[in-house]
Amino acid sequence: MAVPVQWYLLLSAAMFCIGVFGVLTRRNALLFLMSVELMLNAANINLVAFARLWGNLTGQVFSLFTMALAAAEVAVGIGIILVLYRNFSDVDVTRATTMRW
Amino acid sequence: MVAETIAFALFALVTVGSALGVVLMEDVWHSALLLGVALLSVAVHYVMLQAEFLAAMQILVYVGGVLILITFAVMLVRRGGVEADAPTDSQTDVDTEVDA
Amino acid sequence: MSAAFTYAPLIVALPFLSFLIALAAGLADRDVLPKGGAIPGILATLGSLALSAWVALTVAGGAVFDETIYEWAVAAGVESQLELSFGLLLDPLSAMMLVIVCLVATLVHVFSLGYMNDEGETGLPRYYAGLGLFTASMLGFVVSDNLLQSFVFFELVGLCSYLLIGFHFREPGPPSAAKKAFLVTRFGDYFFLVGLVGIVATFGTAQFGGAESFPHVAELVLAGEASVRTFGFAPETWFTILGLLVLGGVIGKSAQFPLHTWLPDAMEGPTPVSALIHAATMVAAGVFLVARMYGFYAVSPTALAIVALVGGFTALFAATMGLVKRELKQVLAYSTISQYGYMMLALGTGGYVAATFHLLTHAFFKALLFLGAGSVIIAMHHNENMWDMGGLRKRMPVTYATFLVGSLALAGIVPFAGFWSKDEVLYEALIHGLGTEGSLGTVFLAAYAMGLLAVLFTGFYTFRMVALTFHGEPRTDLAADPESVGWNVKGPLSVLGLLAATTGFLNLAPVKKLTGAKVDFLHQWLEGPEGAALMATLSAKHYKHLLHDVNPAQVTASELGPLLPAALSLGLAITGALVAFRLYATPEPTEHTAKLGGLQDVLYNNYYQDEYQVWLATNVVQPLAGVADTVDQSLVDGVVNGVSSVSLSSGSRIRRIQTGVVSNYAALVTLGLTALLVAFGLYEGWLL
Amino acid sequence: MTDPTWPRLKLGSHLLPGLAAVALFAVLAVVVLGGDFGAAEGFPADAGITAGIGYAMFNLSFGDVPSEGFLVAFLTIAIVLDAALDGAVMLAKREGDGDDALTALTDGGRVRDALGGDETAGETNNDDTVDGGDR
Repeated sequence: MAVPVQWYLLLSAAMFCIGVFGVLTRRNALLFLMSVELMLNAANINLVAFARLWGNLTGQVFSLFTMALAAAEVAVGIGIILVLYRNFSDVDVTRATTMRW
Repeated sequence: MVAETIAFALFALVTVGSALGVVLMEDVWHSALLLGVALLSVAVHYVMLQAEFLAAMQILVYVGGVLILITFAVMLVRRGGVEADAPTDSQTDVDTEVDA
Repeated sequence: MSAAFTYAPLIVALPFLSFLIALAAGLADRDVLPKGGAIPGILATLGSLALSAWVALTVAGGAVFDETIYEWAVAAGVESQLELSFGLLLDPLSAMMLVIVCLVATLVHVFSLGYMNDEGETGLPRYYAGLGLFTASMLGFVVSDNLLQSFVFFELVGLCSYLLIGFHFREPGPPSAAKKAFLVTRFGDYFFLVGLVGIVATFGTAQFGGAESFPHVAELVLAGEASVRTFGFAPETWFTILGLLVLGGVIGKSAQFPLHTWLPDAMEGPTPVSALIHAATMVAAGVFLVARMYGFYAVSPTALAIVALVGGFTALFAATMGLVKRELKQVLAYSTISQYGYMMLALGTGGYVAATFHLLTHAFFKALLFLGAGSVIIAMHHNENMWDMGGLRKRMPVTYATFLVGSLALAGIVPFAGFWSKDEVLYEALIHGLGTEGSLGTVFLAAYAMGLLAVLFTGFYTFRMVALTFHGEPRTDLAADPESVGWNVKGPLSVLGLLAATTGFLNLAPVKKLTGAKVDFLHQWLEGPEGAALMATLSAKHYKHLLHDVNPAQVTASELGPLLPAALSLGLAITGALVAFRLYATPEPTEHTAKLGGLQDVLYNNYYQDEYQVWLATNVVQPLAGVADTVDQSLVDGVVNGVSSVSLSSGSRIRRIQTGVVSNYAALVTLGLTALLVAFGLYEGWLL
Repeated sequence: MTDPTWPRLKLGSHLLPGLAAVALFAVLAVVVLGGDFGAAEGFPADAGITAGIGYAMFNLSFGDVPSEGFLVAFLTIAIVLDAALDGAVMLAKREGDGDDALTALTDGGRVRDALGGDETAGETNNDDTVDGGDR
């Protein structure tokens, strides 16, 4: 096949690191949520790439589950963000520090 | 198969670029839109990886479900945007939290 | 199993019950019991006495008993199983001791009616509760079938002595004396405890009797037929160490040099308590313990030598201090120390029967003397100074007669009880000293010499006491018109007087030697009933075998007629007595102590024993304790506090990491992941 | 509604922590590029991939392409989705919506008024039918 698996892995790593980057640099909870989506997608790319590498469907099926999990996660995450917004009138994660020492 | 390689490079650029846009945009709304672009380009990668069904699912679940949820949330929490919760109520709830 | 043995636990339980009753009466804070609780005590000790007599008769009938009653801890190990239990060992020795203790305790209870109740003392339920517990503890100690149980009751006896000596706790002297008695004996018990642990660790058992008992196992080990863990020592050395550790407790309790100093102070307690302590409980416990595990000591020449030397030296040492005392009870106190020295001397020189015999006779005549002294003290309104007495003979005939009997017994004048037992002690020491080869024989002879010399002093101080108290003219108005004493004082005195005069005939060993008549009943008694398997390791015959065949020094008795040594000691005793009478039985006796010169002060101050012990405590122990305290405060606590403060401060700093901001956590996770990846990559070689 | 804005990048020193992510990417890139994965096997041209996925989800082995069975994971995901839905509902519910007397009384007196006189009971008690769920 034409495109070597390394490239996909590189793409996946790049996406994942961009997700991490977002988590590290932004303070908006919604951005967090999106960054997490990016990371999950990076993982999915990995899974699918390896599925093709080995000619085995396991990776694809698994990434399907990951999508389902992502949907669930987003649902809960949205709920949390809304509560956050209601309690702090803001979605800045640095303000929600009630659980700090 | 040069065409495939070129396609990969192209869509990889789109994916990474839009992903970077997601984390670097100042406005959350733009971020959300760019996230949609990124997710769609990932679906293209899936097609190239012989995972057509997954690509369909990606579009259905992510772009159709997750992204809609996120944009909805963005609209709900934007300052001065749509009145999701009355600010006074929120304030009361904060007080409740402190007292309880 | 004989019926007597079924009821034997009651011997201990009955006085304990009386203790509980008296305690309850005391707590009720009203006079709920007539005579302040004396009646239950008397009934309980009488019951115990009856049961003891029954047990003794059963033992005489050829039955012995060694059973575990209650197992309170079982530890199953890899190699063996360790059982800690309470049990009964009823053999001739403990049966005899039971009778002694119960008899003396009964008489002391009765006497207390006169000494405490009639004198209008308050707090009587407390007093009788103490007596009951004291008696129960001692009885429990006597019937112990293992060393651990012995230790438990040994400690209980010490506790009771503390309670009773400090009975008049509002006065300055008694609490201090009680504390001293408690602490000094506890100092000895510390060694006992270490020795006990050592014995259990070595033998896996603390039983006294039977084939599995530790003295018997020790014998087998020395004979090369068994082996035990000896912690790197040769078996002989290790057994000697263990024996000497236990001996520490004995020296404390039996008031042997150098731990004897508590006993004279213990005279602060009520006189009946003194009688109980000196005659049957507490002090007797130490000697009894050595007799109980005599099989363990008999195999070690070093332990025997130390026992003999301590005994002989204490006998002489205490006797000299008794020479100059002014108080009646002080003289008796030193005589007690001295007499228990004789018992230790006998045990150390292989005279097991002699020691037991002296324990028996001494219990009676010393109880008699103390109760007699108590009678005098009642009459003198609690003035104990002998120089304020005199001429009581005519006014207190019963007391005088019984006291005289007791004194004759104490001094060892034929044919009273003390003569026979003390003579046998000295005789055994002499013949074993002469018969044994090597240095052990020499040690025995030295101990014998000290014991023999002590006879002279014993005779002197005894009759100095008698003369000053009862003879001459009254030196004070009080002595001229003493208070009369009741039946409850005279009764016990008469019983004990009879016993002190006659118990010597239980064991006429010299007579047997001379005539061949089988009149050494105590010997036969301690040989044990024929055919009882248990007695194979507990009989006097077995001990003789141990001393001669297993002990490396081969303690042997020489063939020496009993007449000459008996005549020697009797002569010395009579000499001492006569000198004392010449000096003090005059109408106007004077203190002759001035003639002693510099020695006088030394004797008055008890050889400065207390002083040097206090000096040791303040100048050696206290600085040591100070150093230990400093080390504890600075080093140990410092380390502990340091550790805690380090973790405290580092914790309060590290908690700053917990900002509550998700980004920071994420950054840490990312950096950590990167670092881990790099580390693993470099380590496994797939990175670079 | 806010006015439409041109997309603007948000740059600045707050991006500094992102260096950690860059470092992670560097390490990952080195690892990935240094690895040897060989040629991809790929799937046969006429293989029913979607059908294979369907079979794999129910532990059936009729597919053309090898795969593991995922029935248990399938069911687990079903439950997780359900739980997520419940969680989302629970979170989205307003605090103090329940009939808890304590929260009602600490709620600025609004519900107490509702309890006393029922003219203001309207909006806060609308979803009383939803059970529990507060905190």
